[in-house]
Order: sequence, then structure tokens, then C-alpha cells
Amino acid sequence: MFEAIAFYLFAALTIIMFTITVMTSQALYALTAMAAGMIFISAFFFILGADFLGAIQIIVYTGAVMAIYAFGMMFFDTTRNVIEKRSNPQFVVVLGGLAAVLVVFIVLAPIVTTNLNANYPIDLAVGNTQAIGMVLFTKYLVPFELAAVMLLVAMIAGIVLAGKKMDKSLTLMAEEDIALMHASSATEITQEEAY
Amino acid sequence: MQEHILSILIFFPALAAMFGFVVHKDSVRAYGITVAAIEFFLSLWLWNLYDPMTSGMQFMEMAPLVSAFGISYLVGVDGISLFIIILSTFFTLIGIASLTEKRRVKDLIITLLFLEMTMIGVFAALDAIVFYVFWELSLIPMLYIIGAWGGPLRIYASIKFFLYTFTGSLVMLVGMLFMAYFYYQATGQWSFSLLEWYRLILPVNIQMWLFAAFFLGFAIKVPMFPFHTWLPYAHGQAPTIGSVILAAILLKMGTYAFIRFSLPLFPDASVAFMFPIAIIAIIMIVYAAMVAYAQEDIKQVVAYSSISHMGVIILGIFSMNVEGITGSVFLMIAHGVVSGALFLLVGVIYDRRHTKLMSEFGGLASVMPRYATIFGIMMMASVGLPLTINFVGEFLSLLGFYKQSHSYTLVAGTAIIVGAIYMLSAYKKAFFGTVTNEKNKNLKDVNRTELLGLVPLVVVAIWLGVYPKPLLEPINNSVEAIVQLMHDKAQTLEAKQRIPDLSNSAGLNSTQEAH
Amino acid sequence: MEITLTHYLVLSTVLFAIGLIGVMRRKNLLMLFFATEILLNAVNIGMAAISHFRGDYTGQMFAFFIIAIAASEVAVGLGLLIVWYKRTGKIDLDQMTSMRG
Amino acid sequence: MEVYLYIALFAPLVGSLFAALFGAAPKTYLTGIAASGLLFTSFVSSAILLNYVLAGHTVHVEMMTWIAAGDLYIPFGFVVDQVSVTMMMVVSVVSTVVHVYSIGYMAHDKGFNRFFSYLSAFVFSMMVLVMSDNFLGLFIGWEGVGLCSWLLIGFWYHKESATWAANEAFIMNRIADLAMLIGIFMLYWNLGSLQYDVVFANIATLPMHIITWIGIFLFIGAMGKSAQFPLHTWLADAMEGPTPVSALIHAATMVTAGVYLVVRANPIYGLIPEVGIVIASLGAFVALFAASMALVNRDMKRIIAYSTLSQLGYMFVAAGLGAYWVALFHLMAHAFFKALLFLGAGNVMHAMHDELDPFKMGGLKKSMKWTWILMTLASVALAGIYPLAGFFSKDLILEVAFVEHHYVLYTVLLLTAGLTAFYSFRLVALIFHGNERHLEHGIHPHEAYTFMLYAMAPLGVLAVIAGMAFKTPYYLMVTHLLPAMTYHIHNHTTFWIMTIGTQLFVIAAITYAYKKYAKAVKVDKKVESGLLYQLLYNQYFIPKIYDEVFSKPYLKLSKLAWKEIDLKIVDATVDGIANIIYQTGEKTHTMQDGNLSSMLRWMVIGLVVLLVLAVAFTAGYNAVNLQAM
Repeated sequence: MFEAIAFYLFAALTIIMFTITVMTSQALYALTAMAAGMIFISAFFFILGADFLGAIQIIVYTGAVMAIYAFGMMFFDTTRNVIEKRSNPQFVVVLGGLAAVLVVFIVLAPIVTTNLNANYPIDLAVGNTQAIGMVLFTKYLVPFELAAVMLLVAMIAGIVLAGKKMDKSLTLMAEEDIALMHASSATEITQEEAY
Repeated sequence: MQEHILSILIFFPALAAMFGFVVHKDSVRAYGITVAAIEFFLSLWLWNLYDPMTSGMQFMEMAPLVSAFGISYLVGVDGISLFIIILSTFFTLIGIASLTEKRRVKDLIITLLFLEMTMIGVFAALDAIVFYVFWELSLIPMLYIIGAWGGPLRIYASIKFFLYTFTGSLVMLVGMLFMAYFYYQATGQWSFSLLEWYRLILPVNIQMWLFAAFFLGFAIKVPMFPFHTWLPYAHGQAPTIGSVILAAILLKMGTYAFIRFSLPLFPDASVAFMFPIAIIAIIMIVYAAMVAYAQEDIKQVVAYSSISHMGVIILGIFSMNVEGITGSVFLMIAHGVVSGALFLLVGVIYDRRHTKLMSEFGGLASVMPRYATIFGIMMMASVGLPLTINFVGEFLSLLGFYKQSHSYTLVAGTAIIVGAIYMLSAYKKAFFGTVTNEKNKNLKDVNRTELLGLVPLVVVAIWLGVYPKPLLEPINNSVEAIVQLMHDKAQTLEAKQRIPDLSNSAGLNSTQEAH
Repeated sequence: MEITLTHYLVLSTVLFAIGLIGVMRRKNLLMLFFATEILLNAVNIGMAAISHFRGDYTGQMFAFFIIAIAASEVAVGLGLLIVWYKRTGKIDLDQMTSMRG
Repeated sequence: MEVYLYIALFAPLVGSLFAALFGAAPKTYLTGIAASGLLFTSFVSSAILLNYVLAGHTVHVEMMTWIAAGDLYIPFGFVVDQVSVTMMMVVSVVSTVVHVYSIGYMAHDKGFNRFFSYLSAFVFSMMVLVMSDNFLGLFIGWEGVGLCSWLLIGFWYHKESATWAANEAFIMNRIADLAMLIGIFMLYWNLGSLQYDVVFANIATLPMHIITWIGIFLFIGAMGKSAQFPLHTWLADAMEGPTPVSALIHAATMVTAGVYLVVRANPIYGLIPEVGIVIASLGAFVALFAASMALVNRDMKRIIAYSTLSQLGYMFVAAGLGAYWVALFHLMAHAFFKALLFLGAGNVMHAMHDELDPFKMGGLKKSMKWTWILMTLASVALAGIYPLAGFFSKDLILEVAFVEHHYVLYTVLLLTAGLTAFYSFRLVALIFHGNERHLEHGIHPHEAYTFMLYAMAPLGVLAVIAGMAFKTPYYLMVTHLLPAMTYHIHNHTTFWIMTIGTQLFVIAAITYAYKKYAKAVKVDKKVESGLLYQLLYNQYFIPKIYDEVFSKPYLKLSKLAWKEIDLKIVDATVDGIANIIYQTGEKTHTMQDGNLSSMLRWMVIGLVVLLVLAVAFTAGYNAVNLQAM
């Protein structure tokens, strides 16, 4: 009973948060709503007994990803409304809805379940984190290391890409210089296009 | 070396082609002729080693490629493929020897040698995947020959040629995969070996589908009506050497594959589709002959005549009896020799006048008597005069189909009438009459290089017309094995009746041979 | 009232659909990124739920790697976004048409 | 004896190949003499074989295997028996004469060597045709003579009419050859062999309708080669060839191959008398039909060609009525006098500088005495006056018809005999008697070379004595193989009335011809503009009808097939499919507008489509499975 209440509560909250994320025209609202949604999702993980995953969800998403987004948004003008040209909004909703209905249909339809044996059965005697560690560092060791390298690469890439011209601080520069810089980069582009 | 002779035959030209890149431009012709000659003598040696009394595959070689799926490099020859292989080496030799092309000779010779590999590979392959690989590979050099050395519309023609045949063979590939899958279902093992497939008796409805899939691939290659329209373009634009190889060898791949795949794998479907295919064959014969008669370009006449003759071959194949199939295999060789020679001959006049329109000629017989004589002999061979090579095949093919249907054969037999009409009228337009065109007054007769290519063909055309036994005997033995296999595998009553049972008449045969 | 796997899968689907709508609707690249995060998270819920109801860790492992990938994606994607913004001063999708076929 | 057989067979081939070696070389008499010499050798061998056969033996050899596939076994086998030796003698005699004659006739032609090569090749093919011991071997010769006929009709290939006639002959023969092939197919599938001995021994075991069809198809084959109606037009046009060719091929030998076939296949035709009646009726019709066209024609060679056609009709009447030996006998006699007639015409043509219209000649007997004598002799023999060859052979056919109670045929043949006499002597009278009309055209005729006349002499002798001297020994020999039927009219009075009546009728026709044409030629405008005259003069408009009904529509249809069907339907469909694909790409490439947003939308659409498919297939799969359960 408690599980059901928790599920429906968090389901409703998540859906609302994400709907806001998708629908709002304020970038800041969207960011905030998404961060909230992420945290609510970690609740499901806890309900499902995947404690480690829940913790990771909060740390990585809310801690790291959202922080990156927040920093990233500092580059953009976030105070203004996001102006977007909408084309066929109904179409988009219908399409998304249709996809959802179909998947739901597939999910609800009786799935032929023929003796799926668990490769790595959950052992209730061992704690979730410990068990995860066991699996992760035995069977999934290579993917794990690869993921680690990938993260490192991504980190360096992020720094290199975003860090271009970091020697020039946009906040300290005069307005004219920024305009000038933009203009020169614009000509660069037109030159590139000319090629 | 004997046990690897087939592999040597297949890969020697390709290897030689690789080395061809480092040969100097001026000596590449001599190099090409040498390689082709060695290859030709190798193939003759193969013939010498071949035991004509055995009906099965000989010189088999096997090397597993993808053992998980039963794909292996499996090659072998029997009486049916042996002579087409020799024909391939023969025509490559003749083609290179009588080459008059001036542009980028080196590339052309390398391409031809590569093409030779693919042709021999197709006819020697006994594994479906290997067969398919060579089948598709053969398109590339041909595409290159047409596209690089062809006439003004060469790009259109070569793309049409490529896409058309490629589409067909993709469907065929699907058929092959399904066949292998079916084999897997039946035996629990994967195999693409044809000899393994032969042992499989398929349900009739599956036979129908598979037959249709294979049919499309083969029919486009043959080319059968209404899939034939790539051929006139390809011939029209291809350089002489391209047309020669295309007509002499490449078209035979389709008909050969019918005998190798369709008949023994799907005997019931073959019998079920016999009459529809016979109708197509008759349309090919009569319709192509009519279109040939209307042509203004002499090369197109020969091109359409090829379609007409391929109709007779198809008819012979689907006669389902030893006489007809033997005849059709023989006719493949015969048509190869004759149409190859005719294309070479057209090339001779094209080199001199750079036109192929018959209205530009007339009275050539008095200017170029030797040329006219050779052309005349080959034309008569094409028309199917007895004691020339074509007659034996044409006679046997029609004789074979007569067993299946009298009225169809009567209509198909008009081949000998309509064939005479277009050939004679073309010959009349080009060679008879008085020389009206000033440009033709001083044409030179065939020179020594050209005779080098043409005379052997004339000799072969008459020799095999008078004495076809050396070819007919091995062909006959192999065909008997296939017909017997088909009879044994046939399930429907109609197929059992239409495909003769040879095991009963074995005694009768021996008594006949005795006297 | 028992919460079954189906419930979680439906929730996952609904969240995924919201993400899809976002992906289609958004023209602002940053907002588009948000929508992709939603998609990934929707899948994660499904993974974790299947893991739970089947009694197998594989699902959790997948979710785990998805999170790692999402993190990398954000890092690289945002870096590219910033470069693009520096160059053009806009992050509107309708302007990015250099891939026109 | 086998050696003689091979000599008789291959000597002409050697001659042909020898002459072919000099094909492109300038004229040399060597080729002509060598070819003639080899033919003479062939003739001597044939004579030796004849002697051997007269003693009651036959020679049968099998040289080598030709085609062996499945149960089919066809050797190059040759047989010399009573029938084939008759043909061999006819062929070798006439061809030797024609070869020698041609040395003179072709002396001024550039293609001298080529001519002998073709001519000897023809003799070889003819020998194969008559000596073969199976139907397919016969077919080799059959097509071989067709080829040589094509080469020789079109010998002067720069002439449009000659090449056209050559092609016409070849194609018309091909039509008949198809029927013959079908006949051969039927024989093979029903009897399992094509050897004469096997076929004839077993033919009676077949059901009647199959024998009938075999008979009909083989006869259609014979109709083509022997130019029977409706495949007759090529023979008159074939006169475009050099005259010796007409003498050898289109009078004496090749065109009689059809008769030979029917005679050879007599065990088949013996079983199906109904078909025989049809053959005889057609023969009688052709006899009259051809003779009627010969009445008014103004081309010397064509007149003789129609006469040949008419006589072939006679032969078919005899063969159709079962009198095979009579047919063969007339074939032999006809070969001699008709070849002679043609060779004489050749002399006249030479003298007249290739003028063919007898109305432009006249009074040639002064300058060409020997030709006149020989041609008159041949015409008398053709008309069937006692005691020349024609009397014995042709009147015999009339008797056959009478004895067999086919009075209609008899009447037709009798009428034709009269017409034959008339047109033959119309020709002789126009050419050799009356005013020298050719002088107006500035032509001064001269007699042919003496050796040509000597060459013709044997034929002259044979034309006179062939009937009288050979009839009995020939009958005794040939009836070893052919049904021995004697045709005697038992009532002596009837016999004498008939014989004398026929003779008088024929003489009356000759007299009329002389009276009308020997003195002065009066052109009767009224008759010439009459319908009947026009009909006959234009050969019943049949060539024209063929041209309109077959040739032209065929060409039109061919053009249609190429330009409309092949290019506009078949090829256009293929190109259309390619175009549709191309156009689809062209239209849909706007999808790739580079806008990420719209691409994402497309992606979602794709996802939805895939999901729909997944749902649909699963539902379908379940439905099938549930049904199965």
C-alpha cells in the first residue's frame, strides 16, 4: 500500500516536472523543473531496491549534470524568454502520444515469457551496493573501464571545446570589443561558407 | 598440380592481371596474349585430363571459408561446365589477340584478365556463395569495359547493364539464403554446397517461390523477354571486345545457372513453369527476330539475334529431357562461337568506317571478299545450317522440346525462318549490291591480326558442326545424371511423367551403342 | 493494490513520450538537451524496474552505463553548444541547416 | 565398293574446296577443268556403283558418328541402293555436263573460280542428299543445296534482283524445312530412330493419324524444295542466276529433291493413300497452273522454269498415286531434256547478249544451227513425242492416272500436255524461226564454243534414247526397292486410242504454235489487255499478293515491334521504374533540409511506423498461431 502511494505520488510529480521542462519558455524554469524531476526519479530507484542507482542518480544528475547545465547557461542569456518558432504543435503531440500509446499497448499485451533465467540473480543476503560492485567489477569490468575512459575523454573534450578563447573574458570586455569579436567570427563563417 | 588445376585456372589470370600493372605499356599486348594463351592451354589440358565417361564432378577442390555457415570454396567441373570454361579462355585469347583498341590498352587487358577469372569462377563454382561472388564480380570488369571504352551513350548503357543485372542477382541471393536456411531446417547444418543441396527434396510450394527468386536473377542475365532491353544498349555502346565477351560468355551464365540450379533443385517447379517459360522463349525467338529485322545498325541485328538464339537455348533447357538439355548446352557453346565471331566481324568494319549503319554500306562483297566470305560462313552458322556448329544445338533443343509440346515447337521452329529473314536481309544490305558509298571504295580487306582471331572461329564452327562428338559425349553423360536426379527427386505426377526415367532405358542404350 | 512491472513500464513510456514531444517541439538547442535527458531517464526507470521484477542485476548495469553516457553527452554536447554560440550568437535549430541534402 | 561410294561422294567436295582456294584469285581455267574432272570421276564411280547395284547388291556404309545425345544416334551413313543410284547417275551426268559447259559459259566472268566452287559444293550437297541413309543426313543435303542455291542465284550479287531472288528462295525453302524438321521430330519420338531401314520397318506399327501427320509434314518439306504451290514463286525468280545454275539446280536436280523424298519415303506414303491423293491433286493443279503461266510469259528462262514446275507437278501426280518408280523415271528423263533446254537457252542468251525476251529474237536457226537442233530435240522430248524420252515417262503418268481411275487428274494432265507442247514450241518458234528481229537492236548472234556443244551432246543423246532404252532395265532394277506396279490398260483399243489421241493432240498444239509464231509475230492488243492474259502474265498476281500480305506487313510489324513495343513499352517500362525511384529521391530529398528539428520529427515518425508494424505483425503472428492451436 505504501509502495503504491509512493509510486503514484512520485509518478505524478515526475510527469508534472518533466511536462514543465518540455513546455515552459523560461530556460531557468525548465532547468529547475528537470533537476526536480531527476530527484523524483531517484525515488523510484529506491522503491525498486536499487539503492546504489538511486544515489548515483542524485549525485550524477542533480549534482553533476545539472551543475554543468547551470554553468553552461551562464554563457547564454537566460533571463529572456526562449523564443521558438512553433510549427504544427498538435502534430508533435499527436505523434508523441501515438508512440506512447503503441508502446503501452505492447507493454500491456501479454508478453510471451518463456523461462527467462537471470544471469546475475539478486541475492537478498548481500547489500545492493555490494552486489552491484561484485557484478560491475567482474562481468562488466571492461565496459566499466571503457565508460571511465569515455568520461575522461568527454571531460577533456568539454574543456577544450568550451575553453576556446578563454583567455578573453566576455564579462570583463567592453561591449564594443565583444561586438567586434562577433563580427570577425561572423566574417570567418562567411568565408568558410564561401569555400 | 592436377588436383589444383581448377584453382590455377581461376586465379592465374587474376594474378597475371596484378603483375600486368608493372608491365611496360608497349609490351602489355604480348604479355596479355601470353597469359591468355597459357590459360587457354591449361584449359585444354583440363579437357585432356577430364574423363568423358564420368558423369559427376571432377577436379573438385574444397577449402572451408566460413565453416559456421557451411560456406566453402568448392569448385569442380562436369561435362556441362567444362566446355563453357574452355570457351571463356578461348574467347579471352582471341579477344586479346585480335584487339584493335588503341586507348589505354594496358588497362583493358588487365580488365579482361580479371574478367576471365570471374567467368571461369562462375562456371567452376559449386558453392552458392562462391558462385554468387563470381557472378557479381563479373559485372565490374564488364561495367568498366563498357563505361570506359564504349560509345557516346556508354554511361547510360553501362549503368543500365549494371543495375539491371544487379537487381536480378540480389533477388537470387535472397533465394540462395533461403535455400541454405531451408537446408539448415531440414538437416540441422548450414551448407551452401550445391552438391549438398541436390540431395534435398523441397516441398512443391517452396520450390515455386525459390524457383521464382532464382529465375529473376537468371532471366535478366540471359536476357529473357521482357528483361532484355539492357542488352541492345550494352552491345550498342560496348567496344568490340566487350560485345564479344558479353555475347559469347556472360549471357551463358544465365542459361548455365538454369541447368545448374533451377532444374536439379526444383524439378517440380521447373515442370510447373515449363509452359510459361516456353511461351517467353517463343516470344524471345520470334519477337527478337522481328526486332532484329527492323534494325538499321548491323551490331544491333547481331545483338537481337543473340536474344533470339538464347530463346532456343531456354526452350532446350526446359525440354527436361537429355536430348534437349544436351542440345541447349551445345547451343550455348555454338552461340558463343558464332555470335562472338559476328561481333568481331562487326568490329572489323567499325574500325574501318566508324559506323555500324547498314545504309552506309552495300556492295562490300566486291571490296572485301575475304571479309564477306567469313561473314557469310558465320551468318550461315548463325542461321543454323547443318554441318555448322549451331545446327546441332538448335536441332537437339527443338527435338527435345517437341517431346513436351508439338504445337509450341512448331511455333518455336519458326526460329529457322525468321532467323534466315533478318540475317539474309542484313547480309544483303551490307554486302550485296553495288558500292554506292564513296568511302567504301577503298576499304582494306581483313588483315592478319583480324584473321588471327577469325580463322580459328571459322574452323571451330565447322569442325564442331561436322564432328560434335568430342563435346556431345561428356555433355550428354553429365546431362543424363542431372535428368536422372530430377526424375528421382520429382514429386508431382506430372513431373515424374515429363522428366524421363533413364534407369529403365539403360539396357536399351547399351544395345544401341553396341551396333 | 500491487504495483507491477507494467506500471513502471507505462510510467517509463509516458515519460519517454514527454521527452519525445520535447525533442520534436524544442528549437532551442539547450532545451533540446533537456528533452534528451528526459528520454534517457525514462529508459532508466524501465531498466531498473525490469531488474527488480526479474531479479537480475543486468538491468541496473544498463541503467548505470546509461547514466555514464548521459554525463559524457552533456559534457561534450554543451562544449559544442558553447562553441557554436560563440561563433553565431544563436543556438536556434532553424539556423543550423548546413547539413541540407 | 565403299571406295567408289566415297569417291562419288567426296570428289565434288574436293573440287569445290580446290576451286575455293582460288576464290579471290583471278580467273584460271584450272579450277574449271579440275572441278569438271573430279565430277567426271564422281560420275565414273557412280557408274561402277550402278553396275554393282544392277547385279542386285546394295552398299551401306557408316562413316562416323555425327550426333549422339540421349537415345538419339545419327551417323554419317550412306546407302547406295536402286533409288539413290538412279539419283546419283542423274546428278553426276547432268552436273558433269553443266560443269564442262560452264567453262565456256562463264569464261568471261570475273567470278569464274568462285562459280565452280559453288557449283561443285552444290553437287556434293546433292550427293549427300540422295545417298544419306537417314532423314537427318538427307536434311544436311537438303539445306546444303539450299545454301548453294542461295549462293548461285545471288551469284551476280551486285544485281538487286538477283540477291532478292536468292533470299526469297532461301527463306521460302526454310518455311518448308521447318515442316520437314517437325516431320523428323515426329519420326524420332515415335520410332526412336531416323535411319531409313529402322523407320520403314516400324512405321506400320504407328497409329494412323500419326503416320498421316508425318506424311503431311514431310510432304510440306518436299513442296518447298520442289516449288509446289503455294511455295512456288521462288523458282521463277531464281532464274536470276547464271543459266548453267538454272539447268543444274533449278531444273535437273535440286527441285526434284522433293520428289526424291516422297519416293524414298514410299513405305510411309504407301500407308496413307489419302495423303497420296492430295499430293497427286496438288501435283496436277501445279502442272496446269504452271503451264498456263508459261503460255504468255515473255522471258525465255522463266518459260522454261514454269515448264519445270509443271513437270514437277507430273512427278508428284505419279508419286502421289503410288507409282513411285514412274515418278523417279520421269524425274530422270526430265533432268536430261530440261537441262539440255536450259543449256540451249544459255547459248541463246550468250548470243543475244543476255536478252531474255524471245519476242526480240527470231531466225536464229541460221547462225546457231546446233543449238537449234538440240533445243528442238529437247522440246520434242518435253512435249512427249514418240520415241523420245518424254513420251515414255510422261505418257506413263497419264496412263497411271487413267488406270487408277482418277479421270479428273487424267484430263488435267492431258490438257497440260497440250499446253506444254504449245509453249515449248512457241519458244522455239520465236527464237529460231521468223524474222531476225534482234538485228533492230544491233545484235549479231554467234554460235557457242564448240566444246560447249559437245558437252551438251550427251544430254541430247539421252533425251532421245533415255525413254526407249532405259525403261525396262530401269524398271527391273528399281522395283527391287519400290513397289512394282505395272500400269497396263488392258483394253488394247483404249490403249491405242489414248496413245494416238494424245500424240495427235500434242502435235496439233505444236503445229498451232508454229503457225502462230514461226512467221511474223502479231501482237494482238485485244487479247493482251484481256483479263485472262493479264492474270497469266502477272502470274495470277501471286508474287504481288505475297508481297502485300506477307513481306510488307512483316517489315511493318517488325518496325512496330522495335520502335513501338521494344523501345516505347518494354524499355520505357524499365526506364519508368528507374525514373520513379529517381523521382522519389528527387522529391523526398527536401526531407533532408538540414534542419535537426524536422529530422527529429522524421525519426519519430519512423519510430511510430516501426511500432505499428511491430504491433501488427505480433497480432498477425498470434492470430496464426492461435488458429494453428
